[in-house]
Amino acid sequence: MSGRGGRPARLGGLQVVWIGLVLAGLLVAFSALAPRAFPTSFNLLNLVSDAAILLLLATGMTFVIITAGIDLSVGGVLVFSAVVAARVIEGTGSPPLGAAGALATGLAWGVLNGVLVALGRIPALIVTLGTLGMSLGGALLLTGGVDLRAPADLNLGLGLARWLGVPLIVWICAAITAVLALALAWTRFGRHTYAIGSNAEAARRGGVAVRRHLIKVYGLAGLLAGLAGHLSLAKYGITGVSAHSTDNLQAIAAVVIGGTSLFGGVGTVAGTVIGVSIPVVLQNGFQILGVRPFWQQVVVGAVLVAAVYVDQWRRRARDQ
Amino acid sequence: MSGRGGRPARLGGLQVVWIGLVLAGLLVAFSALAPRAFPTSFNLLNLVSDAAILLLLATGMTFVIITAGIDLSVGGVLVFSAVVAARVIEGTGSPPLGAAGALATGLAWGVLNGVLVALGRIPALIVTLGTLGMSLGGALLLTGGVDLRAPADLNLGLGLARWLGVPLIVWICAAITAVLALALAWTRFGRHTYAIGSNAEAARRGGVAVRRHLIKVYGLAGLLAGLAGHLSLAKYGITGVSAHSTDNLQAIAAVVIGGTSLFGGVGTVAGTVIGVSIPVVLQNGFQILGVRPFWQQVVVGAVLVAAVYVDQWRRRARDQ
Amino acid sequence: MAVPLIAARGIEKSYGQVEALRGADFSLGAGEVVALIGDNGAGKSTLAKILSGVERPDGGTVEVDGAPVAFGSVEEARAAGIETVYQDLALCADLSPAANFFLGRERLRPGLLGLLGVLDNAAMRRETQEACERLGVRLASQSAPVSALSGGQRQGVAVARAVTWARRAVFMDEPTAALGVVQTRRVLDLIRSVRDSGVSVVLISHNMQDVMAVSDRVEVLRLGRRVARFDTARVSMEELVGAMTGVLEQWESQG
Amino acid sequence: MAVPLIAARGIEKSYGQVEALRGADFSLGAGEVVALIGDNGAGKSTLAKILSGVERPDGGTVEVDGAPVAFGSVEEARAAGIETVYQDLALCADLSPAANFFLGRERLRPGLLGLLGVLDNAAMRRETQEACERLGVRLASQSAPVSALSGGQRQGVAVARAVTWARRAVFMDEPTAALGVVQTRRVLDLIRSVRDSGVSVVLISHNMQDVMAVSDRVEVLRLGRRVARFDTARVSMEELVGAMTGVLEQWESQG
Amino acid sequence: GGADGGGAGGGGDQIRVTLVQGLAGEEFYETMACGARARAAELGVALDVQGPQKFDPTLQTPIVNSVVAGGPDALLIAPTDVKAMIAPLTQAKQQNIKIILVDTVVEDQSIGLSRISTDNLKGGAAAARALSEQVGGKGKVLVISTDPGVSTVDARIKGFEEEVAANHPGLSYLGVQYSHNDVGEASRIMNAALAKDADLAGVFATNLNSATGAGTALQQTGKLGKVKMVGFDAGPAQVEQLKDGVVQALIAQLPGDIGAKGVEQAVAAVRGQQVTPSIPTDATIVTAANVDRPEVRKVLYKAGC
Ligand SMILES: Nc1ncnc2c1ncn2[C@@H]1O[C@H](COP(=O)(O)OP(=O)(O)OP(=O)(O)O)[C@@H](O)[C@H]1O
Ligand SMILES: Nc1ncnc2c1ncn2[C@@H]1O[C@H](COP(=O)(O)OP(=O)(O)OP(=O)(O)O)[C@@H](O)[C@H]1O
Ligand SMILES: O[C@@H]1[C@@H](O)[C@H](O)OC[C@H]1O
Ligand SMILES: [Mg+2]
Ligand SMILES: [Mg+2]
Repeated sequence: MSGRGGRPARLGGLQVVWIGLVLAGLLVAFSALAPRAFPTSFNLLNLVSDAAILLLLATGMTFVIITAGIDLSVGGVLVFSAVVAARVIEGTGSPPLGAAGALATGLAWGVLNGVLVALGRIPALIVTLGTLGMSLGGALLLTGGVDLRAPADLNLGLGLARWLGVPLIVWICAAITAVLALALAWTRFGRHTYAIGSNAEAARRGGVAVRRHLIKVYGLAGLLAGLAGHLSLAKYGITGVSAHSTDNLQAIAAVVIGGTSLFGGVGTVAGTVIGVSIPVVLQNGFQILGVRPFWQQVVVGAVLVAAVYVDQWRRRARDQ
Repeated sequence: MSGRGGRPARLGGLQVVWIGLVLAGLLVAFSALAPRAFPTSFNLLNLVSDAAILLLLATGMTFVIITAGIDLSVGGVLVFSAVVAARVIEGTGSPPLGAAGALATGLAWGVLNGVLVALGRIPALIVTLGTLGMSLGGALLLTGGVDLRAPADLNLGLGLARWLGVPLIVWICAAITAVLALALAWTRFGRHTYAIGSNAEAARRGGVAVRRHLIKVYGLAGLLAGLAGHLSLAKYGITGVSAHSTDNLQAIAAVVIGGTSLFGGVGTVAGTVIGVSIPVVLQNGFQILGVRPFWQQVVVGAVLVAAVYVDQWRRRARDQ
Repeated sequence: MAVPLIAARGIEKSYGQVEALRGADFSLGAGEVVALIGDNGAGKSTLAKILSGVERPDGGTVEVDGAPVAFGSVEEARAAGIETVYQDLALCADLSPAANFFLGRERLRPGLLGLLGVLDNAAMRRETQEACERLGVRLASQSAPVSALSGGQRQGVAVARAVTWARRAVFMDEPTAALGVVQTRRVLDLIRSVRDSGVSVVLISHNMQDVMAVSDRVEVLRLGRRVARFDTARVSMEELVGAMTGVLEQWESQG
Repeated sequence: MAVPLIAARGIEKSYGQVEALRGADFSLGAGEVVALIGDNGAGKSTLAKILSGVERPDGGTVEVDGAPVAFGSVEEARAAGIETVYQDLALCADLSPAANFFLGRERLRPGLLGLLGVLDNAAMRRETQEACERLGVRLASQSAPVSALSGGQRQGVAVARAVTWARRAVFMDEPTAALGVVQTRRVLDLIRSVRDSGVSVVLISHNMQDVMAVSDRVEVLRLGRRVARFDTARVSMEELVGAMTGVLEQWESQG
Repeated sequence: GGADGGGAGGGGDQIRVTLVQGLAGEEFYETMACGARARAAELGVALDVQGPQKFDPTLQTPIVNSVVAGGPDALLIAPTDVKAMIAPLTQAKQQNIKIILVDTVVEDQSIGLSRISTDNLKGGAAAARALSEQVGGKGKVLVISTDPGVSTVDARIKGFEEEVAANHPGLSYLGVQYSHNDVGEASRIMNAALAKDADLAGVFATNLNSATGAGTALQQTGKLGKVKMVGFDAGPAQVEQLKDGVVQALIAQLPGDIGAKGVEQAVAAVRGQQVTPSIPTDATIVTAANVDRPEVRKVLYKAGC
């Protein structure tokens, strides 16, 4: 039903527990059905590693959606930043400079989004649909439509590096997500993010610098997309100009599965972590079970709805 | 900024005038820049004809978004319905039976969406993301992943038929859109649609059968997607199993460009008609002007934002 | 006493950890004006919502005309002739006053158009205007949405709506909180005339003058329970305040 | 009279076709309690919003301490020491009472954590609790969001917040509308004690008893214009009502 | 013996092979799967088919990873990127899974015991020749494609462009427009192209949806047959388009053969027998004139199996 009206607000904490149980249930079920293939460190590590970059995008998206906004541009910004990183490394030979370039580029796109949303008062959906086209088109212009290859020292360096057996990229994404989870829950920045999404006018009257804050939030989402671009370049070795058209929907879905409301004001990063994991686990589990691709689509869709239903149903039982 | 909080609600009527002027401005500009190619009846008729089927989806989406919902499944439902229509015609030889099959199928998917949203209280985004996967996967299962061809009497009949020089498909889409525009603006059904999106709890307390109405609205969106599937089968002669992955975003964007708020409660079908037209006109105009493809993406994105900004800016001037 | 129109016994309702009602009783006779009073957070609004079908109680029984009911929805309560002015007004901010006034019972055009569900907006606007003016509430524009109204104008719309449609009973949860002096007087007059026409009224209010002025009886809630009942004619303002705040807890008063 | 703290002249404000203010005047001296009264829709809330920086007037001048100001934002008004209890309360329903109480001026943890922007939730919760209790408003749970509070509890939070932070003046737009008898008394006491500490108060209210009880002066708005000013000590309730409703239009009273 | 290597998950002694398509639900790859299934059945091999919903390495990588976790004896894969798929395939190799590349390849020559593919570059050149012949060697020609960055399709465009530049001076090349694999978009592109250049002579549509959309536009503007079109792949829908005169020529690959040969090579590799490192397959130009000939009929893709 609509997110407005009398329904009592969710308590982030409780929510996460329930959807987390759903995830745990899925893990147990797949482990029971494919005991020798699913619950192996090989498989789980791959799972985590495949989800890491999406997690960055979804974390940024969590902040944006909590302000009652949306960011469709993440995939385009990711690609554009990857292209910039590739070009910078090509020119300077320095992967760190490339990373800096990707971050700066991502930030710039994000700030542009924020300025248009906050100062231009244009619906976030339109703004970020526009910048999605602009960043993708821009990336294609920079590359002539051909995927750029990552220089070997990036692809074989950061792309393959491990620490304690876990890919460095996973550590980076996990660390950043953890920091942002804490920032959202415990800092003034996080508090203002919730306040704006809950009631932007009340936040404004309360003296929150709503516009500046929105610019920061979209900037953060852009920055994370820029970083994701660099990491994706390192991991896959290509800029992926055609590969990120569904990133935005994937990230938004993860955020919503994790209990964040599209209407703003509630949500947690922990929920988003689970929200990223559920579709990834489903896909992996069904592939391992050898479910045929078309059936997978059907089954993943159905289980997704069921998973969120379980969560919702628990909450409703509590409410009424 | 967020759709909630003190900002006074938009008056649908006034809004449409302004964004309509933006569209008119674009038409004039392209006509001036490409006087021999753009404003020809040949080109304009094609424009209309290419926008017609998307318009059906966007009209259904308008109702859904006004209830503060969303429907990501339209593209999947379209494809599934087209497949059903193709199979029915294959089996019975009767295009009308095929149309009936497509409509019934679309309606069924829509009602499923509505039931899950209204009774299951699952966020619409998740429900329709799930049914998108299910319907697309289902369509692929029915076809084995191979596009089905429409029987010649459909493709060459309804697909090519014209009345007063305008394709029959355009007449059908225009007529349905007009009827629904009136229904939204002038009937009890429309009134309840607005009420639910404005404040679902108030509507419930006011005695509106909120759940039943939501099921009807999603059912309507599904029905229109089913019809779109049949028309698309007739027009393109193919079920298009891989061709409709961006229909949902295109329809949502059209609705929002047309001034409907993602937060529900406000919006018009007339706005949506303009919202469908603007991107189509931009794309066509820039291609005729010979703008290079990647630049086109950039420019379309930028002009889209600018167009909505003009509209927004006018409204703000009035508000403050 | 005759069979009461509404009799609620032992109503319980919790929201998570918070027990809003802990076995509250309440009764309303036909044609009577009962004031329901109590401190902030005492549970008055929650009780009103339960008796008008908006919320489901966790425990307790409700009888209407002596027969037990379990209102599952607002429709059922409305079907029983009960209307409510909610404290949060429950208006659709994007819709016009008239659309809100007729929400859920829209007037249709006569003839074929009506069969097609076409609204008779002119008639609805007219009737809404009249009902509001009867309360002394002036609406500057009939087409502006409710979000453009002043606080008092909104409340006027909500009160006019409930009073117009009630057939058996009307719950009014702080109906005059935002109203001006004149409008408040009109609402009090209205309460009397509604009662005289046979419709019972439950008035939830913090204004003891108003309570004394229009009610026949007073029921007092404290911490989710009914702690006292009075005949208005035989009670003083001090006693009422004492009962609400718990100073007079000992006195469980007459029925 | 000394230079007034706030002096507004000829304020105009239209929303589309509706002229909410048509050249309204208003003045507030240092350390005084002024009641701003008027019928529903007279423009009281609009005037309060303009003087607290939330809305921009279409015309007219505002002076603070004799110097013209053009509040472009709430921050500026707050910087001038002006706080407001809005009629719609302006609370974030999803946040806790404490989060709302400290909105825009969050308390940070001491030391490094504070530099990192980490909130001191315990302290904020404690102070909020105390401020609310001073008003007699009990919050069942400190962690439940504002959407779970009763109407009066919400208003208590809003009033406590404004009063706590005001340094020069506080606008209260119907601050007791949802409050219980005891809480209302406390707010009236609070208004007096705030005034005694040197902070001016503007009280917007429809309750003439309250107005008579706490205000030093009364300004009356009608149809977007100031139509009368009174010293409270020298006016009767009938005169006030007359001025609001226009019966006494002729009397343009003393300053 | 190679059977010892496949022990990771294989219980019985039946050989387990997984085919990872470049794109699930696409006629080319479905035909490939049909070919592979038929041959697997003949050889008594268990075949599982998986594939991403887009031709995209970031979507294919997790699939390869989960397939590898299941530990088949051999993996038949159409890698979606020459570079991005190296890492997951290296991981697979390390698990002792025999890798056979079908349709597409990766840069690292050490991956893939056998490579069976059509040369898309050559396919593109063939399309250019076919189109040139259809338009009589002169006039404006346009390419409509899906999205930039899809390597196979990009290769076709490149082959087309190089052939036009080198050998067809009479053709005036208008460039590529991208339809994002949306039939409506392809139709809009065609309409705008016709509005701009009424004398357009020919179109190369690099895949099914582009051809369908463009064909619809031609049909509805009465330009069918006046503007010649060459398409890629020869699924049933494309063949119908050919017969209906919507397209004048199709470039057919041999997906069924590729799949069947892939299974053969995989089985050989698992059994430790001789494998053939490189098996190039042909592209055939199909026209209305030759479509009914038996040798051409053979190359048309199958509608399910
Ligand atoms: N939806 C809800 N979720 C959680 N707690 C609630 C909810 N609604 C009410 N409560 C709690 O129940 C108690 C009673 O609330 P209620 O609104 O019935 O009080 P009230 O008597 O109407 O008070 P007031 O005079 O302030 O309007 C309060 O403590 C409130 O916090
Ligand atoms: N945002 C708005 N958009 C349009 N009209 C508005 C808006 N805000 C106020 N108005 C109109 O301005 C007039 C004055 O409103 P205001 O809220 O200032 O009245 P008020 O004196 O506070 O009344 P009340 O006692 O009912 O609170 C009303 O007619 C109202 O409809
Ligand atoms: O040949 C294949 C082609 O038909 C498909 O469209 O995309 C992938 C290619 O490898
Ligand atoms: Mg209450
Ligand atoms: Mg007011």
